[in-house]
Amino acid sequence: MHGIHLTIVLAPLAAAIIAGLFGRQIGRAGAHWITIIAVGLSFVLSVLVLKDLYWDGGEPANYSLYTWAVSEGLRMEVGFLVDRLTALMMVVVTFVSWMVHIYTVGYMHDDPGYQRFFSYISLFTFSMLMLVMSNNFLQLFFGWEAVGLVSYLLIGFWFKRESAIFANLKAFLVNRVGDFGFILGIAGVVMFTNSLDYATVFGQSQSIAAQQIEVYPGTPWNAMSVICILLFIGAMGKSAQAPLHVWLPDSMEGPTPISALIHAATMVTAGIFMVARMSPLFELSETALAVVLVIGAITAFFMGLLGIVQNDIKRVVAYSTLSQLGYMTVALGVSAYSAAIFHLMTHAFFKALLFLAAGSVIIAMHHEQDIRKMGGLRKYMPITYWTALIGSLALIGFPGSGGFFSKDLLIEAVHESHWEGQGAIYWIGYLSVLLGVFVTALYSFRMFFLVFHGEERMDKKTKSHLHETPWVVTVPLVLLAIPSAIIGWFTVEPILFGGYFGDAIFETERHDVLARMADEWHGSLGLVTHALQTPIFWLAAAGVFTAWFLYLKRPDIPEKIADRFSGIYTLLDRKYYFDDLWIKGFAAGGRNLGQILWNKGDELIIDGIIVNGTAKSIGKFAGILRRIQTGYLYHYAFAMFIGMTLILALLLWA
Amino acid sequence: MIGLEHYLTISAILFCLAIAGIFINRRNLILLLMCIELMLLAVNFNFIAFSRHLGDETGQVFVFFILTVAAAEAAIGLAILVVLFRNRRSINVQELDTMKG
Amino acid sequence: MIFGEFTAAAPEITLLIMICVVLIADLFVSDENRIVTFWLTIAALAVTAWSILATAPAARTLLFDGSYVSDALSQVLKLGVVGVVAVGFLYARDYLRQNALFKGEYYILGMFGLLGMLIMISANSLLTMYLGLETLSLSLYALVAFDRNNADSAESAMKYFVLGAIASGSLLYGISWVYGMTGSLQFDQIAIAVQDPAVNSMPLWFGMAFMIVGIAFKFGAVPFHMWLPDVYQGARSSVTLYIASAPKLAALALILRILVDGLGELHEVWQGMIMVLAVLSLVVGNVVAIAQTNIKRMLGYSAIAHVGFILLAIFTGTEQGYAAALFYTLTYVVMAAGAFGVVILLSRKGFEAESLVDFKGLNARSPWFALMMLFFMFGMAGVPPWVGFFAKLNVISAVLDAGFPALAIMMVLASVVGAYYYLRVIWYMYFDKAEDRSVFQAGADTRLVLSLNGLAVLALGVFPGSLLALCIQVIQAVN
Amino acid sequence: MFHTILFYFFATVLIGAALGVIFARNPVHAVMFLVLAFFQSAVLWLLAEAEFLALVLVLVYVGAVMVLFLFVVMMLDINVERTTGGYARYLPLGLIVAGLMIVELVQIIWLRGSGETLTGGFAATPEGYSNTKALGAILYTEHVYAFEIAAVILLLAIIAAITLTMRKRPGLKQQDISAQVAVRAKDRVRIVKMASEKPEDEQ
Repeated sequence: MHGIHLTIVLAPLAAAIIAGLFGRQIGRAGAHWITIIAVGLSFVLSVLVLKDLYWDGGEPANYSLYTWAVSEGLRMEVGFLVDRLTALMMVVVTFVSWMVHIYTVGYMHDDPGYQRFFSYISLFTFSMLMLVMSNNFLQLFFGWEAVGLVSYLLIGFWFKRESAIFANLKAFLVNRVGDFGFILGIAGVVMFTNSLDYATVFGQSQSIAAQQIEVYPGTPWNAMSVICILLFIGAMGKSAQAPLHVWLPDSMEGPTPISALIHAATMVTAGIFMVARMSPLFELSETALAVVLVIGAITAFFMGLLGIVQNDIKRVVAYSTLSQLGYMTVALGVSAYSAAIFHLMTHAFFKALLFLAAGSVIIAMHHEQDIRKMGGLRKYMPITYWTALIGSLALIGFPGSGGFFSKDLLIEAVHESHWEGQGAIYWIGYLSVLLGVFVTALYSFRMFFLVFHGEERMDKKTKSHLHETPWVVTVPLVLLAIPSAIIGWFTVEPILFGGYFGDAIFETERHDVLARMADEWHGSLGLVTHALQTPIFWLAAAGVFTAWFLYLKRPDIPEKIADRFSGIYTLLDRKYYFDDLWIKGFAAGGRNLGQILWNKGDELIIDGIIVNGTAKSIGKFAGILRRIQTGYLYHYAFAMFIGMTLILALLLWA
Repeated sequence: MIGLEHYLTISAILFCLAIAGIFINRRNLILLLMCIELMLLAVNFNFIAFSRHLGDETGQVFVFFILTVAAAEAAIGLAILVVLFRNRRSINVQELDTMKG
Repeated sequence: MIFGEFTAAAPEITLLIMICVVLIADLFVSDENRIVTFWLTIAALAVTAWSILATAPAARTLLFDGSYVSDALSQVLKLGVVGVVAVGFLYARDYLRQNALFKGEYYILGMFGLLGMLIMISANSLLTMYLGLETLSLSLYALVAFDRNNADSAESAMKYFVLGAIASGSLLYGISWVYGMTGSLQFDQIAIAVQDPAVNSMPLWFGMAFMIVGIAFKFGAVPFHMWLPDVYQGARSSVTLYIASAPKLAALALILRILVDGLGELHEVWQGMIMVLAVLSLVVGNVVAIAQTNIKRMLGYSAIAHVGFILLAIFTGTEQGYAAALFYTLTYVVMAAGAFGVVILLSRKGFEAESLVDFKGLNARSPWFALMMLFFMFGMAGVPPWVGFFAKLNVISAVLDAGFPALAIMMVLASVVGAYYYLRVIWYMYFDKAEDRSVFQAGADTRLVLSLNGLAVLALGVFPGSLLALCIQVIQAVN
Repeated sequence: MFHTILFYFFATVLIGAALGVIFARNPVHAVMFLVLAFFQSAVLWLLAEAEFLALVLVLVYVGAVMVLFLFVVMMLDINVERTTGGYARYLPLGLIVAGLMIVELVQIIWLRGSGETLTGGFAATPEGYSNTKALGAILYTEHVYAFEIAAVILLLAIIAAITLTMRKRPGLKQQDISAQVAVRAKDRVRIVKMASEKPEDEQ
């Protein structure tokens, strides 16, 4: 098994090195063949690993390959921990990555940086595998940084665009803020346990939770809460949780395959995975869990609202990603780790699908991304249309689709998660995920209708060239659409209620939400039939309806009203007023709120003050400090004397 | 009785005067070099005083080396000064501000 | 037994002899054949390195009535400085030739500076330390002013000289007090004397404070850093490379020998001062570096920030901290040599690649060396798996273990800010269009060494084990 | 008593000379004040029975280093009026810093010295003690390493100073002594043999 693990990791690395350094020699075809074969190999082997662990009852592997350094008894190692959680992540990562590799052949067809691109995405696959397969904090951090680095390189892939450069710098810097918390968290772990190994650290978790730490003298904090919150700050950066989410929408400047692979399916979920992996630590700090819950709730609801007002096709998907990541975070916050991972998995499929479908549309539209300039694409691009529909349905949680099971049960888990001392936080979490359903449906189908239905608003020239994209693009769409549609049916039971994760995830009895839900579990079919009785379904339906009404139907309605005032239509009219209230009051209100949040909240406060503001104030500070360096010798000497005098004064009078 | 503390005081005063000289003199670089010589003189006072106080000649040996090094230092300092003067036609301290920030 | 009872001092003696040989040989070399001097110099350094290895005594050895010490620390540091100086000479060869600076005196002065560093590293008394320091400083002053027709060089040399003289005045004043209070100049005897509470009192601390001013100046710690950016900028790039690399190791020897070997007992007294200097250096270095447009100046401020890290490692006062400082300095010197090497190799006749924008589009012009520069920048920024990350991690964990979490937070924050300006260089190299199309014009040997240098930054980061073990072993051997 | 009076007298002149160095308007005067300061110091060192160093100070410093200073000052021919002055603005700040420093140092010397360590006279010298001899005895034995390094520093200073300042100007006429010595008669004088002829008009 060790050989297989190593092959899974090293195959993409080797391919990346070959495609990167010898790109010119092996040519374009050579670059894509070698990376596709390597990642395909990783995928097949990952499936084998999963099979061994789940069906053949193999034992989880936890071993060290290589000791990097030993410092003061602290062992720094490279090692793998492959249990069922890891295996699931490995399959998801390699599968999506494989699809994206194939898709890239079509998408980047004319790009001069073809080989470089393949090298980067293979390198990314390697880094992500290192991250998920790690058995210690240091390697986790390495993978963490490496995926960030590749993401940075890829966002700026089209470096001739000013906005791409800005976006990749922003991504890197915001992620550094997260990493700052993360590395402090790791430092905290080392401080209390003098170990980086997961198993050792988890073994000592009780003793950490019993200790206190004084970051500022006089205010003792629970050590476990401090460590978990710091680690979670890292997750906030990588998984784009508010307020560190600002880099993700901008990262859409990168090529679409990247958005699908890195900024939807895999890298951004690293934070979710990490928290789930650290469940033995997070479980011992309800303070940290509450923080996780609140941050997740804010992200889930408010980022969804922002999706309603976007007109760039990829940005809509990006905001929906933010919102879905918020969902997963909320699930983590209520200790439903397996629900979060389950949603992570289904989301990886359907969100990658949606991104690739968006990419397919973008190719067909000759790199036009504004949905106001699209419309009626259904008849030109049937495969893209149907796959995008499956993706959208999965996203809104249409009963039976892949997203349905994960989302429905996630919300149910939040609903169930009442424990003492949670109070208002519970309601924040529950309401945000519940209302988020409506918002999700609204923006998803708004985009869907605007792109594929209705009037054809593109210019003539584009229209004349419209046709379905080539097979390298559509095949991955179809291959991703299949799991998006059906994956939930047969995975939901083992993952959520069948104890799939075993010891990989730890929940204290007090927080064991899913166990409570297991009593009411009557199989997948039962859940689907039950769906009609839940508010979730009706909220989603209302969202779709609203979208339909607003963006497809509404343009005609005012004229019809002007034409007829008969009794039947009065009723309709009243219904319409009701809808109008519903739409104007809630949806339009939400829309306006979204607009305000986007303009004022995102752009002004977070971008303007927190991100750019910090940078600006540091820049200003630098300017001031710079002026001290006047260039005059006597000022330099004077600074030395001041320093000297102060040091002496410190000694004498302090 | 003149002893250690008197010499140390002279040394301290010389040291501070040298510092003040470096700071308040803003025109002539040569004056800066002279102030540095004053500073070393102050140090020598300290060494001699301590050496005599302890009855240990090592301190005086140190002074011997300081004198040697100071002579070498003066030579190089003046050489740099000459190079600077040839390039800038000035040894005004206030004009030495091409590099800053 | 090369030099009889003085065998332990063989490195210094060998180097001095070789300097004289090169000095005389250079007289008989015409300007067209100046390359002979260069290779003789490299040979001299090779012989010196060999003598360090061949004559290393098995145990700590004192010579010349205790004014000279040879121990594991001195051997490691000596090999480090000799190696870095040799690499620096190699990088600078073509640069000097193109700028009409290819003269024998350059190498003589460089070797005198190296001799000064060796003396400092092996000093066991304040007198030897002072003389080594002066040998180094005087060579550096002369090297900075070496390009006689360059007004900026002369200006920065003058600044360096005056401020350096003030610093050594302060150091001497401090030495005089320490001598007066302890009655000795030798570190081991000072260490014994300070155990007496009558000696370990305010006047001694005062002397120590003055000495710390001198040490801080050598390191370039804030507020004694003002010379550093100006000198980095004003000196010719090859000299900047020299100043920015090896002397940091000598400065580490200075601080380890004086504050640890000699005044280790006073740890609690100097700890506060070192902390203030270190924190100021971290903040000022990182913040002001952001505002720079000249890469030499930017790397100067970055050096100040790195000094903050080294000082914080010393500040802990633990063996772990000292080993972390040694590791950090050794690896930093490797990175600094490489980064300035790239700056030098990018310059050509009549053109100094000093501005950050000169790095625009380097990836398109010379992808391999752009990659090497990326290695150096990521190394300095502390991105894993480059060695800078490991070095920083070591220091941070030493500070945490010593019980200063707030300082650790400070350090991490400072490196977050620091990442920005290193990243800017990478940004220019990879994401910007080239303004000129010049490429590297370096000999095969230079290219090879630069590549090895870059790969070392990565390899040391991936396999830091043996170097770290060596650092720990060396520090334990000293104490 | 006489000893004390001498000390205070010379010390006062020393401080005055140091002030003179700082405030002199003319750099030549400043050099002269510095020379004066060195002489006063030499006397004070004599009073402290450090005779050898007192003499070295006069010989090396006054005799060589200060002459070098004077030489440079005069060679550079700096406009005196333009380069001096301008103290008034910075004087207060400079004095504050210097004053603070003096206060700190004096505190240490007179108030915070622990017990006996900083007060007291100098060690008595035995009969027949020779300061020069004692220094020589340890200089070449105990401190031979430092002595060698000092030699290196002097060599370095020579090389550095020459490198920085010596330059060959094109068009400057210089003596090349070795060429002059090596010259041979036939390179300079050509002896032409020719048949002797009588001028024609005499024929």
